[in-house]
Amino acid sequence: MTNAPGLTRDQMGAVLAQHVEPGWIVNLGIGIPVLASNFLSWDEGITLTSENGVIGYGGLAAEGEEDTDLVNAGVQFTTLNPGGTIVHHADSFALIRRGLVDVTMLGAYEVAQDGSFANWKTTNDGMGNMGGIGGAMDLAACAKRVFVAMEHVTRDGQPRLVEHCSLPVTAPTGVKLVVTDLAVISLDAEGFVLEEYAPGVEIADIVAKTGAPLRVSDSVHPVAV
Amino acid sequence: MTNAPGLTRDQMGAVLAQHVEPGWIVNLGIGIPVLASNFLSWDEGITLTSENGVIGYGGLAAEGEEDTDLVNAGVQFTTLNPGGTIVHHADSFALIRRGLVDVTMLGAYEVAQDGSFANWKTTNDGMGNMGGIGGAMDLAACAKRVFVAMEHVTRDGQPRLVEHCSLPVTAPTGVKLVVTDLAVISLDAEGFVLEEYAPGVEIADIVAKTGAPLRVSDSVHPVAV
Amino acid sequence: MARPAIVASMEEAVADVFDGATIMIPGFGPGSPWNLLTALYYQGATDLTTISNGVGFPTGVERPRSAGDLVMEGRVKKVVAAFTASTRPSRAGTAEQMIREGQMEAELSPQGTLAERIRAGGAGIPAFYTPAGVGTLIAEGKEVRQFNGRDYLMEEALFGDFAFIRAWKADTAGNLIYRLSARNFNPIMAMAATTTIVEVEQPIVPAGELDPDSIHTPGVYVHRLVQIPEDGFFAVNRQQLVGQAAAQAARSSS
Amino acid sequence: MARPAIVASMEEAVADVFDGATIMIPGFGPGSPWNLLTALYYQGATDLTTISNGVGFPTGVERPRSAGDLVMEGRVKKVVAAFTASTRPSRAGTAEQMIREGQMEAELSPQGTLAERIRAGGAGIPAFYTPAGVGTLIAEGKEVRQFNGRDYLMEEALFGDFAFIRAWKADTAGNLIYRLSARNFNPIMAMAATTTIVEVEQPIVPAGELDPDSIHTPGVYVHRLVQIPEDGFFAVNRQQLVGQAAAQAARSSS
Repeated sequence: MTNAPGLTRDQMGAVLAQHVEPGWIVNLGIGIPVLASNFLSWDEGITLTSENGVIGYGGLAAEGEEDTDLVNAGVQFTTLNPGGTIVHHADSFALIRRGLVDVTMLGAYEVAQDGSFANWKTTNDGMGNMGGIGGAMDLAACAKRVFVAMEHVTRDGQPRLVEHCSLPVTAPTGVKLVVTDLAVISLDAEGFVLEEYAPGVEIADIVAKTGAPLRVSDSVHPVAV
Repeated sequence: MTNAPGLTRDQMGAVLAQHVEPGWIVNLGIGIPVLASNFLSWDEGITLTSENGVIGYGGLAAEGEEDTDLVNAGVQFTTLNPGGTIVHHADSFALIRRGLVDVTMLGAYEVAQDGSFANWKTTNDGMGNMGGIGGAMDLAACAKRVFVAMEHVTRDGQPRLVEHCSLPVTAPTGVKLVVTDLAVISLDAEGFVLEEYAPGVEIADIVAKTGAPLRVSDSVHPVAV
Repeated sequence: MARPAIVASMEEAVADVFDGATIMIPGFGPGSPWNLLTALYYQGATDLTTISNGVGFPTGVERPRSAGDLVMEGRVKKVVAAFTASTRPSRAGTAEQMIREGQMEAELSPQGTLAERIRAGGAGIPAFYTPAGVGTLIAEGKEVRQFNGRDYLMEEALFGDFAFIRAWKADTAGNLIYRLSARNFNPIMAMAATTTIVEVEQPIVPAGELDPDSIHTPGVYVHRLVQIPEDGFFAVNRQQLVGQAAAQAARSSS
Repeated sequence: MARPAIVASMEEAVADVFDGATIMIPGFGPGSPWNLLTALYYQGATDLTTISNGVGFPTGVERPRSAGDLVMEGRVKKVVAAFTASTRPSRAGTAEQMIREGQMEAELSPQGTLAERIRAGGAGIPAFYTPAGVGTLIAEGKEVRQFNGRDYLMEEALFGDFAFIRAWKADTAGNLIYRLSARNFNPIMAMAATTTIVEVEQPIVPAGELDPDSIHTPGVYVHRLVQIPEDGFFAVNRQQLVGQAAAQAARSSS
């Protein structure tokens, strides 16, 4: 977190959670997305699934109460909600591929205005056999929508919201919402729309740090954190 | 059973069982094949599977001891051997398609000298959407070998062992052994070979009732029943 | 939705089945959703497509009713099954005659292909290759393709508007457990429909009471649960029903 | 074979793994066959192909050893995995460098595609279509085909000479039960190999003692069972192993 003012990682997780609707089946990626789990309730009909076949997991296991056979997609010790269950890896992705996941939340290096994003290769070396895809391509291609959580700019200050991804994409379309440390941005057929801004952050600053046209929503408002 | 002398259906089942080796995974079709189950022992490492996902079933359930949730491929009440288990229909055919079944035993209308056989359509009406395939095509295409059990001739006295099937085939190849009421006949690259004959039946009579060249094995012998 | 509705009656459970719907119907003797099928019979939906192992025979009694009763009344426009005709010419049924005369459409699939097509539908796989049926009449019109020197047929996925499921145990989160060979097509059909409706034999228990390692169908696939009423079709009548199914299978097979 | 051999040691269990063999290795944190991998490390087989979720990290200790230790020693000629390189440039590992320099071949599969390719191998399906990876670098050289107006990639099955499996419970017929998320790739890998070898955590029980409705892997797929010895890697050491796996995953992911 080098940007101040701006949202902390926990706050970004909370903002992601605000955009989840009751009844949704949700897949949380490693990093910021998994922090949303603290703000999503099984009692509200939300089901968290992870790629390793855990359906209906809860919060992280408390220190000393870990079950070493129960981890989430980030291999963190987790818990099972009442009614949670387990399937094998192929059945886990059957659920994903069938399109039952309402939202997949992922980290990314870049998001482009056409809804494409890049999160599996750190270089443009053309080597399609090197990278860390994990379940991201399956999730991005099959979930009803993709939410991305990432810093608004790179460590060098370059925009991560861009006209075209410079890195190989994870999926050519699908991102509907981006939560950064500075803003909440939706995507429609024409590109990026600023929906919310972090308290204390100027809209002009967000526009300047975005590498593609950014329309400002009529209902733009500060993030509620 | 209009042929006398000749084997009874139970004897045909016993003969089928004689050709099963210890350790085999065996699928028994409806009719005569399922009678072989009385002569195959789980204790000898033989595993009976049925298309509906029962792996390791035993003999038919005794009268009054039926479990109405446990049936074999012929929807007869069966029993489960210790170590028997259940999978769903897709996993049941996964096992079959993978090629784990050592022998599938089926009834048939015709077997041709190239190892093809016909058992799913009673007419040559060209209607590929009408028939009773059940699991026979999957089994015939994927099991290591097919054993067929059938009467040697039709009710009209026409041969069922033929040069070419007149009915639509279930598989274009695969039959390795045919057990009829009159004989046990193997198939090799050149066609039918008489291996065993029912007690009291003349070899010449078997040859006469077979609609394709029938070589007589050097080791031909009477069926042991 | 991510939690099923627990509805009060079979009638309510099938109330929204519309004319023209495609319905997955499991069962291989045991595991048939007799209570839902009976409710559907009296609900009246028509122009249906059914996906099941066999076309089904009418029960010939007022309750229960089967998919075969729907066929007999001309309410099924298409069947997808592994048995569409008797394998004994002397025993051709009414359904068979309807298919032959073009009154009902039929799609015949080898049983393993049928099961895998349903599993594919539930797994988001649009098509796959299988060796079953290569070199037969079933291969006509299908793509044949070689892998490692062997021929395979391309087969496409099946998906239903509704799946009628018969479970032994269920919890309020929709997790299901089947008993012995009543499992058959149930788990894969439960995954392969827009709306999955389940009749449950044992009393539905609170979420958390079933062992998470022993669930056959995760609750995320289940939309409606309905308890089989005391006067419904389960334990007591099952013997008779299964006996009947067995007789039918014997009739339809050589 | 239709009954598994119960062998006395991990060493005996992996004795016939030959140079050039392809090995399925499950695990996603829990569910890794640590004991079999350790035995394989000291057995010496080389020129291996591994199929697993990630390439694996060396343990850096004498016991246990992991697939990553085999990689580090140059005994793996090819990896098939969903993670073949770090997603953080600052954390590129030795394996990654070996792939980049052509010392080790790599095939990268999206995780769901990887799982389905293994399941296909175990189900006799040579190829299938999936939407994952369409429009990405992963699609290069693969057939793209439309079904119902959407593009899909054709992906081919995976099959191993050996599968190393980690089960919680087993009976003498080879039936297996996994515990919670230790299940992961185990059931599908157990189906997709010529020889399936299982390390078992709980004492192996006589056939008939496990509930037939609760088996995850039917014994027909299992060739060898070996009880994890008291000084092996399971309950006691699992915490540490899993912690390590977690640290590795964190290292390799953003």
